[in-house]
Amino acid sequence: MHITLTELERETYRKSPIHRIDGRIKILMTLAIIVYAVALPRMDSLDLIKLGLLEVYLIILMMFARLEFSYLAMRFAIALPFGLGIAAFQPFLKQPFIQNFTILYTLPLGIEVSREGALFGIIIFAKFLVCISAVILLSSTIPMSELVSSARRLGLPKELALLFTMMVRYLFVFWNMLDRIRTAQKTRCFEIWNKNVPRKWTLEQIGYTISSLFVRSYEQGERTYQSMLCRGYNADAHVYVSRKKISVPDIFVLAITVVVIGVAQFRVI
Amino acid sequence: MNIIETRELTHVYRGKITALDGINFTAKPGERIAIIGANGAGKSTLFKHFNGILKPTSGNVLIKGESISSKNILDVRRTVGVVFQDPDDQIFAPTVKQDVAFGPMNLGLSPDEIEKRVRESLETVRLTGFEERAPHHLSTGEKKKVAIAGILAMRPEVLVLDEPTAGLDPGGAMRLIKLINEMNRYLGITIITATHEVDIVPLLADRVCIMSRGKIIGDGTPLEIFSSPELIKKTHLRLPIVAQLMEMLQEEGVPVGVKFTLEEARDELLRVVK
Amino acid sequence: MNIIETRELTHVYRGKITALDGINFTAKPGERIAIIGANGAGKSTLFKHFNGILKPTSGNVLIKGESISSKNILDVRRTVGVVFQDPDDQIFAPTVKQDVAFGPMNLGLSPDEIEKRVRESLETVRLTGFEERAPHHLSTGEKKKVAIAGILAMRPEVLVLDEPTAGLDPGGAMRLIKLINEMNRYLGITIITATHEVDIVPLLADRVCIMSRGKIIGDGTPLEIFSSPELIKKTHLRLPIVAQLMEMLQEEGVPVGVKFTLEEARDELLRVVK
Amino acid sequence: MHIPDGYIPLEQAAIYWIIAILFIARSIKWARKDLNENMIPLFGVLAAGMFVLQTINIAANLLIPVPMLTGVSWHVVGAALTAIIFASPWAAVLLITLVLAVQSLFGDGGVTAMGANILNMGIIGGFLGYYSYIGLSKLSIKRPIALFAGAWLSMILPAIALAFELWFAGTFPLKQGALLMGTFQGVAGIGEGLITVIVFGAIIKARPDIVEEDAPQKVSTVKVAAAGIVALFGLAVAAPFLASGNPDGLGQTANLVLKHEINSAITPLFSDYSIPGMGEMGKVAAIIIGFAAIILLWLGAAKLLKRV
Ligand SMILES: Nc1ncnc2c1ncn2[C@@H]1O[C@H](COP(=O)(O)OP(=O)(O)OP(=O)(O)O)[C@@H](O)[C@H]1O
Ligand SMILES: Nc1ncnc2c1ncn2[C@@H]1O[C@H](COP(=O)(O)OP(=O)(O)OP(=O)(O)O)[C@@H](O)[C@H]1O
Ligand SMILES: [Mg+2]
Ligand SMILES: [Mg+2]
Repeated sequence: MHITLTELERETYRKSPIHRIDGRIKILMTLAIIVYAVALPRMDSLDLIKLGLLEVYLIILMMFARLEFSYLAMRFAIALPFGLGIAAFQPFLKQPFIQNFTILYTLPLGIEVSREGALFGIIIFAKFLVCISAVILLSSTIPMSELVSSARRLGLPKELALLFTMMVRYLFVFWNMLDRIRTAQKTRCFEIWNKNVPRKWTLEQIGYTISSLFVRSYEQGERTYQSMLCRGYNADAHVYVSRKKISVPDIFVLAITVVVIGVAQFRVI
Repeated sequence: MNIIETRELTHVYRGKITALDGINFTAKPGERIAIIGANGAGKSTLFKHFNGILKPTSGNVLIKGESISSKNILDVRRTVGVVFQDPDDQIFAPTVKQDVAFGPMNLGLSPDEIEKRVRESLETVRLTGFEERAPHHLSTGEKKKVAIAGILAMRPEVLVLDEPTAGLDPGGAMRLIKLINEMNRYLGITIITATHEVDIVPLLADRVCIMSRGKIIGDGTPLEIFSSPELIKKTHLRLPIVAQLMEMLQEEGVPVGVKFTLEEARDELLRVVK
Repeated sequence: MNIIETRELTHVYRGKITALDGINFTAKPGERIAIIGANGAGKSTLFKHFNGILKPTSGNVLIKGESISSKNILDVRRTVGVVFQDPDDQIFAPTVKQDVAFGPMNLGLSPDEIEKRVRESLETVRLTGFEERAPHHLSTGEKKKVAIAGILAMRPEVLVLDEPTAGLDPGGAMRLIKLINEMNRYLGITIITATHEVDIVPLLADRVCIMSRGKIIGDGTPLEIFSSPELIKKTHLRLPIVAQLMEMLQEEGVPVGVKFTLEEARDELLRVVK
Repeated sequence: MHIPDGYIPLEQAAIYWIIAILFIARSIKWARKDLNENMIPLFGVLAAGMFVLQTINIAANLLIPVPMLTGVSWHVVGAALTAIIFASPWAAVLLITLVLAVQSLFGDGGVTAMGANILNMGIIGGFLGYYSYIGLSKLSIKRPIALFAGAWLSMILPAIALAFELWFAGTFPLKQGALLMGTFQGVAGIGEGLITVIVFGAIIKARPDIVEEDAPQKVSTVKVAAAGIVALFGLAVAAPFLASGNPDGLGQTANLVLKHEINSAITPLFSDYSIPGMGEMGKVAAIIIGFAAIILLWLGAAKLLKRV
C-alpha cells in the first residue's frame, strides 16, 4: 500500500478556500500547530482536551479543503504505524520522570501495566496524531512547487530550494523507471519464487534490477536535465518566486489558528 | 475457440480518463490482425490488457477461453507475447544478451536451448555482434530491435506488436514484416499489430480494426476498411499511398480499381496502359 | 554565412563506439534539410552536438560562425531548438501547460506573452484541452506532441527535429509537416529533420543528406539522392513508394519518369495514359 | 527509524535542530563549491531513489520484506552511499536533509524531530559511514567489503544514538532501546550494505567519468584517524551507560554534576516551559556538552595528528 506522488499532487491542485490560502501562511500555521502540540507538558491529562480541540480544528479545515475521504484514510493509514509502535510500549515501561506508578495489571513474566504509563502513551500518541494531521493537511493543499517557492520567501536558502525541486522532479523519473522495469520483468514471466530457475540467478537479477534502476534513472534524469538546459534553464536561475501578496482572508485564517491555539491553552471554554 | 477475446472491456485511468469503452474484440488462432486509430485512441491500453499488465475497470479478457486471474497469469504471459510501443519499457538487463535470455530463463529452459534461442533471435533482428553492449546505450532503432528479440525468444503463441516499425529504418522494417509473416505462416502464430503506417497494413494483416476514442468502430478486410473514406477521414488516418494515387487517377477519369500494394497497382496500371 | 557548420566532427562514446566520424555538414539560414540513414548511423548523435548537449571528441561545431563554448551556450540553445527522438527525454513538468511554458519562462518573457505562446503551440499540435494533464501519463503520440509544442513555444531560428513523425497518426503527421513548411516559408526558420519515413522526405526537404556509420556519404536534392539506387540500397533505405511504383512501371517498359510526390506521379501517369 | 513528532520534548528537539542546522549550513557551502552542474542530476536522482526505496516496499515484487514489530518495514538510508559517491560526508548531510523533508510531508518522521533524524542518519550515519569506508580502503581492504562495512556502521551507530535520544526524552529505556533498535538496524544494515555495494558498483561501471574510484586515497589520513577517535570516544562514553544495570542512575549522577555548572545559564532560555523534574535541564545540558566535547575533540585530534 502506498500513495504515489501523482496522487498527492492531484489533491494539491483542487480548488477550495484552503487551497487558495497563501503558501507562507499555511506553512506558518502548520509549524505553529506542531510546535504547540509538541510543547505541551508530558504528563497532564488536560493535554488530551487541548489536543482534541486542535484535532477537531484540523478536521474542519480538511473538510473545507474538500479532500476525498478515501484519500485521507490512505494518508493516515500510511503515517500512523510509524508512531504507533513506541506509544504502544509505554504502559509497560517505567518512565524515569514519573515518581509513583499505579499498577493496573500484572502480566506474566512480571510485566506491569501502569496507569501513568498508559496515560503518557496516550498523550504522546495524541500529540503525534495532531502533528500528522497538520502535515497531511499542508501537503494535500499545497503543490510541491508552491511549497518550495513559499519556503523560499520564508528564507529557505537558494541551494536547498533548487535541490529540493530537482529531487521532487526526479521522484517521478525514478518511480516511472521502477514501474517500467517491473513491467518488463512481468511480461517475461519473472517471479521471485519461480522454481524452474536457479536461486542464484534470481538473486543476481535482483541485484541487476537495483543497479539498473539507479543507473537508468540517473541517465534519464541527466537527459531530462539536459533538455531543461536546452530550454534556457540554468542552475543559477532562481526558483520561480511569485510576487503574490498576503491578502485579508489569509490573515484571517492565520488569526483563527492563533485563536484556536489560545483557546486550547487558556481553556476559555 | 478464440485465442483472445474481450467482453465489454472498459478501462478508466485514475477514475477520469476513459481509454477503453466497451471493447468486444476477438482473435482466432492463426489470424493476422492490424489495429489502427488516431493518437490516444486506446490501442496501447488495449494491448496491455492482453497479457494482464493492466486490469480491466470493468469487463473481461479471456485468453484461450479463460479469464485472466492470478492463477493463470504466468500461462497467459507465456501464451501472449507483447512488444510494447516504447522499447524502454521492455529492456533492463545489463547486456543485450542477458536481456534477450531473460524470458527463456524464466521459462526454465535448458542452457543449450536458451543459448540457441538468443542467437537465433538476435540474428533475426540483425543484432549479432551487439551481445555484450548495454541495451540502454543503443540508438532508438537498436533498442526496439532488442525488445522485439526478447519477445521472439519466448516463442509465444500470440505475438502482439505495438508500433513495431516505428523508429526502424526501412530495411529493418521490411525484414521484420517478412519475419512476422513467416512466423504466422509456418508456426501458426497469431499476429496482432497496432500501427500508424497504413502503407504496411495490407502487408501484415488480413483483418483490420479501426479504433476511435476507446471504441472499435470498424472491422473488416483491408479492402473493406480502406473503401470507406469517411471512416478513415474521421479517425485522422489516410489511405495507403498506392491507394491514394489510384483514387486520384480515378478522379481524373482513368478506369482503374483502387489497389493497396505495389504489385497489384503495377498490374492494374499495366492493364490500363496496354 | 552558415547558421550551423561542423568541421571534422567526431564523437566516440565511452572511448569505444565511434558514432560520428569526421562529419562536415553545413546548413544555411532558411534551408530545409533531411538527414536519412539506417539505425545507428549517428543521426541523433549529430543532432545532440547542434546545441551543445554532447561535446565533440574532436572537431568543431560552429553556430552562426562561432564555436560553442560555455560563454555562448545559452545563446546557442536559444538559436537552435532540438526536439529529441524520445519524448520522455523532454517532458518533465507536472502538467502539460507548465511543461510548454518552461522554455518561454526561462527566456524571461512577460506572463501574457507566455500564456499566448503556450496556447498557440498547443493549438498547433491539437492538444488544446490537455493543459492540466500530467505529460507522463499520455499516449506516446500525445507525448511527442507535447515535446514538439515545448520547442515551438521558444521560437528558435533553427528547428532540429529527430524523427518528428514517428508515433504520430497520419493526420497529425501531415499537419506537422504543413506547420514546419509554413514556419520555414513565413518566418524563415531553418529546418533540419532526421527521419526513416522516406515518403515524407520530398515533402519537407530541398536537400537530403545520407548518413552511414558516422559519415555523410551523400548530399543533394531529393531527386539526385533517390536517383542513385546503389546508395539507397547500401544504407538500408528504400525509395518513396511512389518512386518505387514508377520504377516498376519503367521496368515493364512503360515510358514514365521517376517521380516522388503523389501529384507529380499522377500528372506523369495521366500523360502516358492519354 | 524516523522519530515522529511528539516523542521528543520540544526543548530537546530544538537542541538537535541547532546542531543539524550548523551542519546543514556547512553542507550548503559544500554544494555551492563542489556540486557542479553535471552532478546535479546524480544528486537529484540519488535523493529521489533513497526516498522511493525508503517509502515503498520494493519488496512487493523485487525483494523480500523485512517486517518489524511495529509495522515499520525496512528502509534504505543511503547516507554512506551518498557520501562515498560524492566523496564528501557533507553530501550525505544535505541529501538526507532533503529526503527527510519530503518524507515528513508523508508523515514519515516528524517536523520538530527532524533535527534529531538528520543528526542520526545524515550526520552520524554519513560521517561515520564515510570515514569507515575510507579508513578500511586505506588499509587496502577490498572495496566491496569496505563499502559493506561502511554502510553497516552507518546504520548501527545511528540506532544507538537514537536509543540515547529516546532515553533522554524519557520515552524509552536505554538498554532495551539500544538492544531493540540495534538488533533491527543490525539486520537492516545487511540490506543497506548489499544495496550500497550493488549501486556503487553499478554507478562506477556505468559512469566512470563521474565517480572517482581512487577518491579514498586522496582523503588525508589525519581526518580519518580523527573521525575514528571521535567514534571510539563516543562509544567509550556510551558504553558505561549501555553496560550499567541502572543507566538512569548514571544519568542522574551525570545530571547532578552538570546541573550546577550549566543550569543557571540555560534555564532562562527555556523557562517558559514548566517541566516536571529538573532532570530535564540536565539532560539538555548533557547533550550540548557532549556534542561540544565531541566536536572539540575532533578538531583537537586532527590538529594533534597533523603535527605528528
Ligand atoms: N498512464 C496513463 N494515465 C492516464 N491516462 C493515460 C495513461 N496512458 C494513456 N492515457 C490516456 O488514455 C488514452 C489512450 O491512450 P493509449 O496509450 O492507449 O493510446 P494509443 O492509441 O496507444 O495512442 P498512440 O497512437 O499515441 O500510442 C489517451 O487519451 C491517453 O492520454
Ligand atoms: N549513450 C550511448 N552510449 C554508447 N553508445 C551509444 C550511445 N548512444 C548511441 N550509441 C551508439 O552510437 C551509434 C549511433 O547512435 P545514434 O543514436 O546516433 O543513431 P541514430 O542514427 O539516431 O539511429 P536511430 O535511427 O536508430 O535512432 C549507434 O551504434 C549506437 O549504438
Ligand atoms: Mg500507443
Ligand atoms: Mg536516433
